[in-house]
Amino acid sequence: MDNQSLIAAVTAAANNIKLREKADRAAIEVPAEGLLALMQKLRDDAQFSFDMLCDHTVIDWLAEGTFEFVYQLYSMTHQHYLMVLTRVSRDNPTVPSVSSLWKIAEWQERECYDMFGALYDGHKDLRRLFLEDDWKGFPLRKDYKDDFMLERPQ
Amino acid sequence: MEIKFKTLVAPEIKRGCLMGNMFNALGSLWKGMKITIYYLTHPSTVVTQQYPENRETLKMMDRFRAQLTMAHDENGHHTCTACGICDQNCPNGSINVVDRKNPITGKKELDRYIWRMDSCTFCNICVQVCPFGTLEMKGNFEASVYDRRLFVYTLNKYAGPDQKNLLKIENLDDRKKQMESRDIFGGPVPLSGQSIAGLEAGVFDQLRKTEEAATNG
Amino acid sequence: MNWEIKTVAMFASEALREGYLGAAGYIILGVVAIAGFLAVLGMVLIYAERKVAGHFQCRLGPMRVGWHGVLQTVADTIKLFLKEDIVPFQADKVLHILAPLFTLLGTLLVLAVVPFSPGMQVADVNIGVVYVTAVGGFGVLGILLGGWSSNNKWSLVGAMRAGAQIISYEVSATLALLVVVLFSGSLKLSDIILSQEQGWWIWRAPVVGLVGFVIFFIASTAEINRTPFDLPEGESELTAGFHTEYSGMRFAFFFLAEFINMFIISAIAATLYLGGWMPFHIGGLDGFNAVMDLLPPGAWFAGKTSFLIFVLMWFRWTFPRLRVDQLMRLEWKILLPIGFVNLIAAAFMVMFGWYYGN
Amino acid sequence: MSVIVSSLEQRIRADNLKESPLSTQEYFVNMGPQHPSTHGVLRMVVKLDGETVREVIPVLGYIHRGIEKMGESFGYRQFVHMTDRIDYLSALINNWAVSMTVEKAAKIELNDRIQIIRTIMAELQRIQSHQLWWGVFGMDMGAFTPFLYGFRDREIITDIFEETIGARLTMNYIQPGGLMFDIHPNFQKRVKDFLKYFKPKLEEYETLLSGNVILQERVRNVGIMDAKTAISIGATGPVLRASGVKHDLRKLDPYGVYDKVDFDVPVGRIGDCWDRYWVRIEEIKQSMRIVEQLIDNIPEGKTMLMKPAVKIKLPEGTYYSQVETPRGVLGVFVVSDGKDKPYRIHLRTPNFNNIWSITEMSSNWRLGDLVAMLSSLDVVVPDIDR
Repeated sequence: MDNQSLIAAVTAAANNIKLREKADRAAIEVPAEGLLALMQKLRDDAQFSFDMLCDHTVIDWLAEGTFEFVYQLYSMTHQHYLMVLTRVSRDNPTVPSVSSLWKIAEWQERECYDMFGALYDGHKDLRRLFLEDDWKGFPLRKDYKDDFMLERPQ
Repeated sequence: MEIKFKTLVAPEIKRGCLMGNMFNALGSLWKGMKITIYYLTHPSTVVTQQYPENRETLKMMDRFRAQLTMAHDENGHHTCTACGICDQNCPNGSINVVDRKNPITGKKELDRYIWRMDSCTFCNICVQVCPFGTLEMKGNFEASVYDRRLFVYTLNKYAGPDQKNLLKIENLDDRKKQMESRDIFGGPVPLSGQSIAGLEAGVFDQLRKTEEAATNG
Repeated sequence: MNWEIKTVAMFASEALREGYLGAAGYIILGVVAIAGFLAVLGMVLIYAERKVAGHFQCRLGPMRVGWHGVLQTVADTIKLFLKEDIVPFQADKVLHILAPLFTLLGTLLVLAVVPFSPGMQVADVNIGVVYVTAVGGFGVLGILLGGWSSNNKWSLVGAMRAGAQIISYEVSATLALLVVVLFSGSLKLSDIILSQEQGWWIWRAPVVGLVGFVIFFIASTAEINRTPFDLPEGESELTAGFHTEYSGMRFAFFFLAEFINMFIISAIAATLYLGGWMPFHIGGLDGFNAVMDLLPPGAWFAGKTSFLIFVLMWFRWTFPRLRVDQLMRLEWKILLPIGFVNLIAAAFMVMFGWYYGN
Repeated sequence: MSVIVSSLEQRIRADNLKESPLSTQEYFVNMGPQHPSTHGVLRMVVKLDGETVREVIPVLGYIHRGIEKMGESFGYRQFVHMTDRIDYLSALINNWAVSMTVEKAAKIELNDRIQIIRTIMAELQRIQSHQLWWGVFGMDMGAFTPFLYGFRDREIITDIFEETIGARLTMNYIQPGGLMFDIHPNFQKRVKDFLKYFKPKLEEYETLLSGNVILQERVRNVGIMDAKTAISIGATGPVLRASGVKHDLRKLDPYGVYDKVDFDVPVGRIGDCWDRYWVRIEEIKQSMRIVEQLIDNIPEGKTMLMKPAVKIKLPEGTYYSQVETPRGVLGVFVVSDGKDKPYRIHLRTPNFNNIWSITEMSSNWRLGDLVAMLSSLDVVVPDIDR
């Protein structure tokens, strides 16, 4: 499916979906509440069949006080991509976990917890992935500081 | 959606009878052994290089990036104008261009061109961005030293105006006056008394003093 | 040709009639000879292995110390002796220290009966073959203890692998030895060699000799933990297996024992199947045999043994390693049945006299 | 909503308390971070029952360097040289991934010369990477000799790179807007010599290791991963293709000049270690075919289309593009806020996904098989940790 018809089909499949501008591939924005149901549909519906979660990451929009969760979906059968984005507040960055749908999500979500402190509801084994368990702070947040951080002189 | 491209599928390996398998197995082992014995009996296939012995004949490729150098022409003049583009473009802050005002003309000129080899990643961006072709990467890979402070180099041999401005001066003696010599390990590095990030100032001097005191009793 | 067997033990017992002092002198000579031989042989073998491995792999091997690195192993030995002897935290200290000595002791004792040439043997025991199997099995004790006492799980896994492997393969090796014992009708190593005066057992006993030799060689390779059966060390799996926690001199003992074991199994295989120091004889062709006798017996022994050692090295630098269950399958499902059938066939052949030169 | 965060200690302790159905005692060993067959600093906590692997818990982060964080303070051109260091065996292809993202975002059209040189370089890099993998695979199987043969032949490609690029491992050659240098005059001749030299050597590889009965026994039907699991894990590259999935970005989403050259994609049958081995060996042959087709057809043209000293500014938005590295799909995700530095740069690295398949396939195999599986995944640890 090409981008246009894919977006049209996805928008028809669920409500509350906004089209994401300024992206180089098909991208939609959804509220965090409906995320799991939508993802389930995207994976299981034969016309989407997104069987691979290619990538998952978080963007820290410090100025707006939100975290943006990015899911890059890929379908092996149809060979199309879809980027799903959802925004939650930085104070309580909790989204439903999609690790029940795609196995790799378990570890991608662990990485995002490790780096951003993003919390995933329903994740079975949420712990740090790269850093030690007693590390203070979340390094990829824009406001992260520690004693031994070198900053480039401007 | 059907897959359009051509694929090769892994071949299936058939299983024979017990005795056949056993002889095939021994045969496969023998084939492997033939290859290794071939190399044993042909010493010309040895690829080892005896490094310190072959130093004379060992030649690095001409583009090999191992050391940043500043080109000086036959008169000892360089073309650096201390514009600092390389400094800005260096990804890891390995380059520090220290400029000064020329005491006679008052123009901006290069005082010290400091390159920290210990943090350099040899990405070649500084050479690429230099508008005057001043910098070049040389293939001298034997850079090991016993003290990591010796990795902080001053690349220019003199502080003063660049080649273009120097050539405007007709008198050779006047030219010499503009060129204040700089040694390779001087400058704002711990070896000479000014601190840089992470290293205290004057460590080297202190060490030398304590050593002298120890030898003098 | 009449071969006269002389051993140090014989001289000692003769000297004993005149007094204790001479006998003691001969015993000391035997011990010193074996110890010196052990050290020199270890160094030579390690150097040879490194050089051969190097050329197998398009490298040169050691080149720095001495001419073409001949003194490399000497330098390494000095280094190993100067190194700190580390006993890991919470290890069983006594066993940890004793384990390498056990392993070395096993190999040392076997060397006493190896017939180098008619006039060069320390002792010629009348149950030589049994002695070799029994004492050779002693080395596994050191490996097991070393792995156990190191307080390291990897070492323990390696030691257990070694235990299982060595005990399993001992069965096949012994069955293969019995073939030759049947043919020669003696357990004494010098008698076995003398029985091959008309030709070596590997070809005089048709098929069974060759099969027995192959089985013995494979099983012994497994017994001394060399590739493709180097699971107890299993560098890529267990880092270094049972000797992970050993350093310095004690590591050197393990290492030395491994290389001497390699020599021993080659020597035993040569003795039993390839005639030991006996030159290549064909029964009935006296002229040919006389030409063969021109080379001294010691050289024949050295040649045969070094060829087998080279084959072992060749194996090591060509083959990948087996997996632990495949190793057991090879022994219990392939080698052991073949060994049994081979032994029975040999028994029939001896009974009916179906072999050359009979 | 409350989310519980656990720790490694809890994870291991909780498992230890479980009763085994057999009366044997299960125990944990640390495989790594210093272990010969984990290729660097990968640590796996392995639950063993005797020799049998019950569970594998990878513990990462021993070479985490925060490249994504560093990327936020680098310009786009400066960031390229960091990608040399994520997967050092495919440095050029990683460079290409970043460059491609930037070029697509900045809408730069490249000429044929740049594209063809990039493709040749990428394929040489793929051959080089697979050669090293082959050697290391042999070493992990206990045969040390293939390791040196692999390195011996890899050295020739490394020399080719050294001559043109001036570096052997961390090259920083493919840059936004073109290439750092033009190719060396000797380049074409050397590559052709290499192809001529390497073809018989590849057959030698097959006899020495592929045909060997011990290796066959070690890898066949070991560590089977079916296509569904592989996709769910997000495995890519040879690992995915060995499971029988026809997925190759060079064919599906062609970049460079891959749409103009003729090559096949090797696909495995059942997804065991042997299929992964075979796919890689076959990929070497296909890469050589690609290089052969291109090496004589390098057109004339400029090799750098942007001024290197000018800072690149991308328009606001998100950009994502992918390339096929020797180990799988490398994706570069850039969030730009219109400045000369990315607001957020994220790398979707192939090994991050591939490594987790070890947890799926390893249970109830022996310790030696775990090494074989790990080696057949061709893991480069810095690529996982970034």
